[in-house]
Amino acid sequence: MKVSVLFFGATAEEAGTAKAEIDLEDGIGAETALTEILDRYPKLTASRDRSSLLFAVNQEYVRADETVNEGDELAVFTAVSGG
Amino acid sequence: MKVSVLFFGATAEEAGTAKAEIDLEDGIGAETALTEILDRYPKLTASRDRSSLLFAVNQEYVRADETVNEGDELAVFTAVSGG
Amino acid sequence: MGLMFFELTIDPLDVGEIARRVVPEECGATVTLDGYVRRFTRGRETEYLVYEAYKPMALKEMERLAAAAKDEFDISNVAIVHRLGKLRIGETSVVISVAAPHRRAAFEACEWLIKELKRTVPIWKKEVYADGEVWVEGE
Amino acid sequence: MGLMFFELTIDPLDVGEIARRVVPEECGATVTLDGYVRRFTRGRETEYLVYEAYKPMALKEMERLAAAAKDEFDISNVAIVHRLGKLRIGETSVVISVAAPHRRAAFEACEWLIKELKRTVPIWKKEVYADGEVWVEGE
Repeated sequence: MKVSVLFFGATAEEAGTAKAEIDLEDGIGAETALTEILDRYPKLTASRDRSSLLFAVNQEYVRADETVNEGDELAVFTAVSGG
Repeated sequence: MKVSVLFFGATAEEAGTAKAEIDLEDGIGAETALTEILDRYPKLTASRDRSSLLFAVNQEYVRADETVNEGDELAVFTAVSGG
Repeated sequence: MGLMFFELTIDPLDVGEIARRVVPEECGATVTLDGYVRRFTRGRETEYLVYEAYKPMALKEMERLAAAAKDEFDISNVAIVHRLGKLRIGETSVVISVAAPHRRAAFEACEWLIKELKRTVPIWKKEVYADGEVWVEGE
Repeated sequence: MGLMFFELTIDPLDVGEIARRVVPEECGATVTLDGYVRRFTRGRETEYLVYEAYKPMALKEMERLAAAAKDEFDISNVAIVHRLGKLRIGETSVVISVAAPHRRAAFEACEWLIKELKRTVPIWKKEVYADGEVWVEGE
């Protein structure tokens, strides 16, 4: 299935793009989807722990038990620094 | 000695004036000065306790041991309600 | 010492303009308290308010409070502005703006300043109703 | 529910205009937090900042935070506005205005909202120095 993946700020620079379309296995779990994304964009974890990245599905912080579906909007970004 | 006495808001309405010049005994204590003023303007304590009035000498809240001197600016007013 | 300013004015207050006046380059946050005229007080509908001050003493008290806040909290700049005269419903009567390197101190100092202003600064308000008026006495 | 509004904009923020937008007739106080660009961070001089947001998610998060604040504190209206794009030193990056019947709740809710905004709303800043730039990662 196709999903879109968005990157912002530091992760966009590291991924070399702000948006990508990728293919994932149907009904994959969110954690597994993140692993697949990080495998494709190794610079995202080159200088930081995976645990310091935040992951959203359809504009909400992801829940551990969530699955990813066709057409979903995924996003991977660092801890926020607005304000 | 002559001193001036200022009234504001409710006390000005009750005293019938915003400012008066009065004669007091030289070197009188502040508490005694207040008593003299309240004697001259009995409406100020007609509907409230004396203890609810505030008293300033030369634009500062009065201290118990303070004395009043020629030319001082006294003021008598109710608990403040700005803000 | 930082910037401190205190004003009593019969002109309308511009809360943003006041807040911006206290911004120092090294600071990160300003907290602003904006108080305004309520329509209802104790169930009674107010038509307008009139504020009166013992002006020189009020300005001295504001300065004393700001100095005390600077001693107590890690803040940089303080503005205290109170409007006088006739105020309609919804108009701003008081603005207190506190700038600090860290926002916690700005929140604490701003809240302390409005509490103390209401307790010690010689300003009084008269509430005017359709059928009468009353000078409000503080607590 | 009261009035709540959330904005992301590249235009300069007018803190007073934002604070006035949340004033309801029955309310007595608005507390406004105004955050702005510091010249120095960790001893290094910043030339300017660039803010970027995951806009639809940031607006949803702001709305979620404001709803949570309304549940937790006795407040009436909330405005959260964050600026994006390039900001010079001293320019306002964020304004949070909370109106409440009693000022205590407005102070508490405003402080809670800025703390949570910095923790959960997907906005990032890039600090640009004379000799480089860095995307800041939150804590």
